[in-house]
Amino acid sequence: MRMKLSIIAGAVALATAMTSAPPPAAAQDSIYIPLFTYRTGPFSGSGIYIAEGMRDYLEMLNQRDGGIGGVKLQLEECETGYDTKKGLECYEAVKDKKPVVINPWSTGITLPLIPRAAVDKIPVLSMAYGLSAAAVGDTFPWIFNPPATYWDGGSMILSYIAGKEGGGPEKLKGRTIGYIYLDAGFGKEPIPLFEQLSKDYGFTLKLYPVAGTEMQNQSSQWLNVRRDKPDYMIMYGWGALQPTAVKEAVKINYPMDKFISIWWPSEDDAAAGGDGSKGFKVLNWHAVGADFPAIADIKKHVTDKNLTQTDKNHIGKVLYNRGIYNSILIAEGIRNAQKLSGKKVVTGEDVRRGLETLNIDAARYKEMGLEGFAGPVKLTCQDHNGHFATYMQEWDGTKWVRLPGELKAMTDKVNPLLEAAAKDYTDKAGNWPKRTEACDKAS
Amino acid sequence: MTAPEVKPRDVLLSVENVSLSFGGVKAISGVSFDIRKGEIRAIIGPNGAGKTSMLNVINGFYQPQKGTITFKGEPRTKMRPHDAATGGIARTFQNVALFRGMSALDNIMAGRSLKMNKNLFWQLLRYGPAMKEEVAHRRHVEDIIDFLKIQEIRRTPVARLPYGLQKRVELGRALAMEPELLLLDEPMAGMNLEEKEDMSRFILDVNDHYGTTIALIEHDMGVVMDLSDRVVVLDHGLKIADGTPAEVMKNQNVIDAYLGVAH
Amino acid sequence: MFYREAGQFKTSYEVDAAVFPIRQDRIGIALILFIAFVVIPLTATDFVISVLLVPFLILSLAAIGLNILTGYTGLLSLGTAGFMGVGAFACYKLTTYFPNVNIVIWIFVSGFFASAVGVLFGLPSLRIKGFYLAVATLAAQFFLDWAFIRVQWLTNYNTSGAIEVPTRTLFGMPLTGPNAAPEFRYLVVLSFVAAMTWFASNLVHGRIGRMWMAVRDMDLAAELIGIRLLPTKLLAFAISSFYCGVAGALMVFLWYGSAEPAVFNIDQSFTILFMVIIGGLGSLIGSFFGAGLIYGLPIIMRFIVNLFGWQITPATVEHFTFMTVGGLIILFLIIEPAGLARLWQIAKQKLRVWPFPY
Amino acid sequence: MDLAYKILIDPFMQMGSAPDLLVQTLWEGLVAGVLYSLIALGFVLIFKASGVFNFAQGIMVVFAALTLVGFHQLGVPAFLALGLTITVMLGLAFTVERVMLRPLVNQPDIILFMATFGLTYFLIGFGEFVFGGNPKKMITADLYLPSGAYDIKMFGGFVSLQKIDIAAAVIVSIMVVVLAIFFQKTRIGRALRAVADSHKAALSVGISLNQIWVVVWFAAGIVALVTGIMWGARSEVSFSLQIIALKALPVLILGGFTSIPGAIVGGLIIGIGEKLGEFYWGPLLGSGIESWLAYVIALIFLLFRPQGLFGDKIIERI
Repeated sequence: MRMKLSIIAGAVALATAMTSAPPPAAAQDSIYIPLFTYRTGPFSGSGIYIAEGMRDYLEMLNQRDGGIGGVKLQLEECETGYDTKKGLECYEAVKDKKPVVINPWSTGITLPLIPRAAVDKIPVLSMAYGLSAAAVGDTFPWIFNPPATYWDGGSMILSYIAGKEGGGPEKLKGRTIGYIYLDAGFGKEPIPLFEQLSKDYGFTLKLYPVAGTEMQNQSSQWLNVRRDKPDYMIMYGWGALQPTAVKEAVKINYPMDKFISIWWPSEDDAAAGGDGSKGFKVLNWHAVGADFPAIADIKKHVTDKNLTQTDKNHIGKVLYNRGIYNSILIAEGIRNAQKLSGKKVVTGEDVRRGLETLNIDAARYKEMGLEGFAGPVKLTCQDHNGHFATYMQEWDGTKWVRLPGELKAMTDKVNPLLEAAAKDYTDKAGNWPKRTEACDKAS
Repeated sequence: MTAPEVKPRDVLLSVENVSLSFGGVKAISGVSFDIRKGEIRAIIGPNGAGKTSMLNVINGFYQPQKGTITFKGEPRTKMRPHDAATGGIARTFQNVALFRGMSALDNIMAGRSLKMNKNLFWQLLRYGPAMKEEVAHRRHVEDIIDFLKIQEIRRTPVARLPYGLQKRVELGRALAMEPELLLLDEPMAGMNLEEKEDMSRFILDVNDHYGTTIALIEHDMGVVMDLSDRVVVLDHGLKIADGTPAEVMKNQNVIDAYLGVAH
Repeated sequence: MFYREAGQFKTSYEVDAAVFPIRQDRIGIALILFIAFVVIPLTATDFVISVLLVPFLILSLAAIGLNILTGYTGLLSLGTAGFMGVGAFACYKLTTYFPNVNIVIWIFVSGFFASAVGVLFGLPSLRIKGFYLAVATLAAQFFLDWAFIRVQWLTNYNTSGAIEVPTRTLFGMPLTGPNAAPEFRYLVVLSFVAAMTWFASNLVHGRIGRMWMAVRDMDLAAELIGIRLLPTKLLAFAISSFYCGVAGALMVFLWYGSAEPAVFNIDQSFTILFMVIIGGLGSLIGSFFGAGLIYGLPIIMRFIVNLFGWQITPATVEHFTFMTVGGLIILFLIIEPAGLARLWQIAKQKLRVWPFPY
Repeated sequence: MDLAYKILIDPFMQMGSAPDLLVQTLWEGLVAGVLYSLIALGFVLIFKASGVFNFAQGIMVVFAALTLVGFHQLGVPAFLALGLTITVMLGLAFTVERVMLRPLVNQPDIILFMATFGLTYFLIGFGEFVFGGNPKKMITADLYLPSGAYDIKMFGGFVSLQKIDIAAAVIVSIMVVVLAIFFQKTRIGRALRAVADSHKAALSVGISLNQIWVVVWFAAGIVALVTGIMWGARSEVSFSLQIIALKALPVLILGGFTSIPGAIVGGLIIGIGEKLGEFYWGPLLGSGIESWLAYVIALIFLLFRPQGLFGDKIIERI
C-alpha cells in the first residue's frame, strides 16, 4: 500500500514540477531549428532516412562552418511517429522557443499548421508534400512547398508516359491509366487533376485505393489491375504500401517499366520485388549517391565523429539525399534571411522573407559543394513552389539510374487548378487573412 | 403492502402440463400444480429433479416446449423475464445473483427500477422530480433494510459481504420489487443454524407482513415442514406428490425418491 | 487530519443521496473548479494550456464516454474513435451548412449524430456480448474509418481530404481557427467537460446508472428484476457515443484545428480504452486520472530526459513510452484492477482515519 | 434497376467471362485466409488452455519475425537464427506466464484480455527499441523457402500461384496435423484438453496450470513465428502487420474461440469472402471495402449464430 501511495505522490510531484518549470529558452546566439521526424511507427521505413539526411547536413554546417553566417544552429528532433496528434504536440512544444522554420514531414501535420503559421509567424516548409494549393504565395505567404507539388508530379508522370508513346499529351488518347494510392489526403489529392486531364486528353482513369490498414494486403487491388489491364500504372504510396505494391506488380507480371511512382519509394522499396522489379520508375529531382564534397564533409565532420546515429550505409540513398535537400532549403533560406535583414540571429519572419527570395543556381550549388546535386530553385512572392522540372529514375536491380531528359509540369493545366483550390480553401476557411507581408526583391 | 387476504383460496398462478427439455434431455415432463394467493408453497425433490428449471419456467427465463402458465388469470405460453417482473414475480437464486460491483443499498435500489420512471432529462439534472423520486424510493428501501436488519452494510460492495448477508441483500432486492409472487431458490443453502432461523423468520414475516405469496425450493425438510402451507414434490422432472407437508411426508413415492439420497 | 467527516450528520435522504456527501469533498471540488476556471486561465502559459490542459480535458471527456459504455454497462467497445469521428464530421458539416448558428451549439448537437450511429452499431449488443461485441464494435471502427475517407461529401470535397476548421466566434471572439486565444478555447472546453461530467455523475448515481451497473454485473438477474436489456444497453450506447461525439468535435475544432480521417483510427480507440482501464472501469474521476496519465506520460518522459540532460533520442523515448504504458497496464491490472480511481479511494480512506488507523 | 443489375448480375457475368480471374481471386482469398487462420490458431490455442483472449497474438507475429531477421542481420546463420528465435519465444512464454498470467490468475476474463493489450504495447516498444522501426526483408531464400511463381494457363488467361503461398498452405496443413496429434496423443496434449474443460478439475488431478500455460504460449509463439515468416515473405516485416492481425478476430468469431477446425474454416471463409467482395462488389462502393468487410461478414454471422460456426449452443444457467 505504501508503495502505491508513493507512486501517486511521485506522479503528483512530477506533474507540479512540469507545470511550473518554464520551457528552456533558446540561447540568444543561436538559431533554433526543430526537426519533426519519425523514426518510429508504421512509416519509419521512409522516415529514418529522411531524418538522418536532414539532421546530418545541418550538423555538418555546425561542425564545419560553425553554423550559418557564424551563428550556431540549435537542432532539436521531435518524434512525431507520423501521427498528427504528436506532431501538434511537437509544434506547441517548440513554438515558444522561436523556431525559424517548421518541417512537419507529414501532410496530416502540415494541414493544421497552415492557418497557424501566419498567426505564430513561423514559416512552414513542406517540401513537395502537404497542401498543393499552398504554392500560391499571395494566399499562403507563410507556407513553402518547393520544388514541385503533387499535381506537378502527376502531370510530369503523364507527360513522361506521353513521351514514351512518342509525342505530346494527345498520345494519351484511348489509353487506360491506373492509379494506385494510399487512401488518405495525400493519395487522394491528385485525383482531381487526373480526372481533369483524362477528360482533356481522352484517356481512361482507373483508381485503386489502398487503405492505411491494408497496405500489406494488396492482392485485391492488383487483381483488379489484372482485370482492367491498364497500359500504365501510377503510384502515390508511402511506408509499407510501396514494397508491397512492387511485389504484387511483379507477381501479376505487370510490365515494370510501365509502373511509375511519385518521388517517395526508396531503394528498399524497389528491391522488394527482387529481379522482377527492374525497370520500375520513380520521379526524382536530386542526385542519388554520395559523390559530392558536401556529403564527404558530412562523413568527415559528422558520421566519422559519431555525432549522429546515422547508419553509414544510408548515406547517399535517395531518401537520405532528400533529407539533405530539405536542409539545403532551410540553410539557404536562413542565409538569405541574414542578408535581407542584416541580422545574424534571424527570426521566423526573416526566414519567411529569405525563403520567399530563395535563389539557388548552379553556381551556388557548386559553392556548397553540391555541384549538380539538383536543379536551380528560385521562389517568388507569388509562387512558393516553383513547379521545377524533375527527371525519371529507373531501378536497375541494385540502384537508381537517372534517365535522360527533364520532365516539366503541365503548368497550364496545374496552375488554374491550384488557384481554384487556393480560393476554395480560403472561401471555406471564412475570413482568411489577406496577405499583408511585404514582398522583398530577390537577393 | 396489502393486508393478508382473509380468503387465501384464489389461485395466483397455475402451471399446466409443462414440459421442458434441453437438446433431448428432459428437465420437466408434464408437470401441473398451482400456487394460491398468500400461501407459502414449497417445491422439493432430490437433486436434478427439475426444481430450479421449474422456477426458471415460471419467471420466463426458460420457454417450456409444452404447457401453459396462468398468472393472475391470464394464460400464457410465452413469457419473457421482463413480463414476469412487471407482472409482479420476483426471485432469488440458488447461487446468489447480486450485482457484485454495487453496494447493498444500490442493489436493493436497483430492485425499484421498475417503479421509477422519471425521464432522462431529470436524471441528468438529478434535481426536482428525479431527486424527489429518488428520495421516496430510498425511504421505501430503507424500510426494507431495517426489516432485514442490514443497516450497517448499506454502503458495502456486496462482493465483500459474507454469504449469509448476501442472501439477505438478495431477498431485499426481491422485496424492493413489491412482488405478488416471490420465488426463492434455496434461500437457506449453505447457512448455519442461526442464519437459517433468521432467514425463516424473514420469510414468514414477508408472507405475513406484506402478504406476499411465496414459492420456495429447499432441501432442509425441517424448514420446509415448518414454513410451507403446501408442498409439491418433483423427481426426474415428474410430479410425484402434492399436498400439505404432513400428507407429503407420508407419501410412499416421496419416501422412495428420497431413500438412499443423502439429504 | 482535515479530511474528517466527524460531526457531519445527514438528516435527510436528499443529503445522503448527494453525489458528494462529505463536506471536504464539496470544498475540494469547489476549489478545483475555482483553480480550473479562474487561476489557470490567468496564470498558465500557452504551452500548458494548449498542449497539456485542452487535450487532457478533451481526452477525459472521451474516456468518460467510453467508461459509461465499458465501465458502467460492461460493454467492451473498440470503436470509440469512430464515434468521435462522427461527432467531428457532423459538426463540420453543420457549421459549414449553417455558419450563422453558433459553433458551440453545433458541437453540442453533433453529439446527437454520434448517438444515432452509436445506437445503430449497438443493436447487435442484444444478441452478443463480451469479446464478440468487441469485434462488432471493431466493425463500426473500420467501417466508419473507411466512410470518413471515401465519402468526400463529409469533407466538403476538400482536396486535402481533411476537415479544415473555419474561424467561428463566440461572444464576438474567435473560438476556432488560428486566431483563437488558447485561454478562451480552454474555458469553452472546460465548460463542456465540467457540465458533461456533472451530468454523467448525476446519471450514474441515479436509476439509470444502477440499471447500467446491474446489466454489467449480471444481465440475467437484471432482466429478472424488470430491466429491459436492449433499451438499457442502447441507452448506454447512445449516451456514451454522445460524449465521444462531443469530444471528437471539440478535439478537431478546439484542439487540432484540422483533421485527416486518420486521426480517428483504431489507435485512438485503443488509447482511450487504456485511459479507461488505467483510470478505473466504472469511475468518472478515474477517467480523468487515466487520461492524465496516458496522455501525460510521454510528455513527462520527455521532460525527465530534458531535465537530466540524458543523451537519448526522441525515438528511444517513444519506445520507452510504449513499454511503460504497456507495463503500467499490466502492473495496474495486477496490483489494482480497479485502476487509479481505486487507489484514490484508498488514499482518501487512509486520510479519513489518519493518523490513527485502528 | 441499374443498381440491382450491378449488384446481382454483373459480378457473376464477370466471373463467367474471365474464369481465370475468378480462380485467381479464390486462390488469393485462400492464401489470405490461410494466414488469417494461422493468426487465429494462435488465439485459439491460448484461449482453449487459459481462457485468455490474447490480443497480443498479432504483435507476437511481428516480434517473432523481427527477432528472426534481427539475428540474421547480426550474422547468425538462418537456421541457427530460427533456433534462437524459438528460444526467444520460449523465453517470452515463460516471462508472460511468470509476470502476467500468474499474478492475474482467477481474475475475470476481461481483465486478462486487457492485460494482453498491455503486452501488445510493451512488445511494440520493446521490438522497436531492439530492432528499430524500419521494415525488414524476410530471409526467405536463406530458409530455403521457394520464391517465384507457377503460371498456369487456363481459360484463355493464366493463374499465377506463388510458390511461397503454396509453401504456406502446405506448412499450415502440416502444423494443424501436428497440433491435432499433439492434442490427441501426448500427455501434455491431454492435460491441455483437460484444462480447457475445467481448470479446477484439471488442478485436482494434479496438472500444473503454470506448466500448461507456458506450453500453450510457447506453441502460440511458434505459430506466430510461422505466420511472421509467411506474411513477411509476402510483403515485408514491419509493425504495420499487427493491424492485419486484427483480421483474425472476425475469423475467431466465425470459427468460435475454442475450435481449431473452426479457426481454419473461418479463416478461409473470411479470406475468400473479402477477396470476392472486394474484387467483384468493391468497385460499386469505391473500393477499399476490404478493410471492414471481414468484420461485417462476422457481424452478420453473429446475429444468426451467436456462438460461431463450430461453437456449442450457449445455454445460460443461473
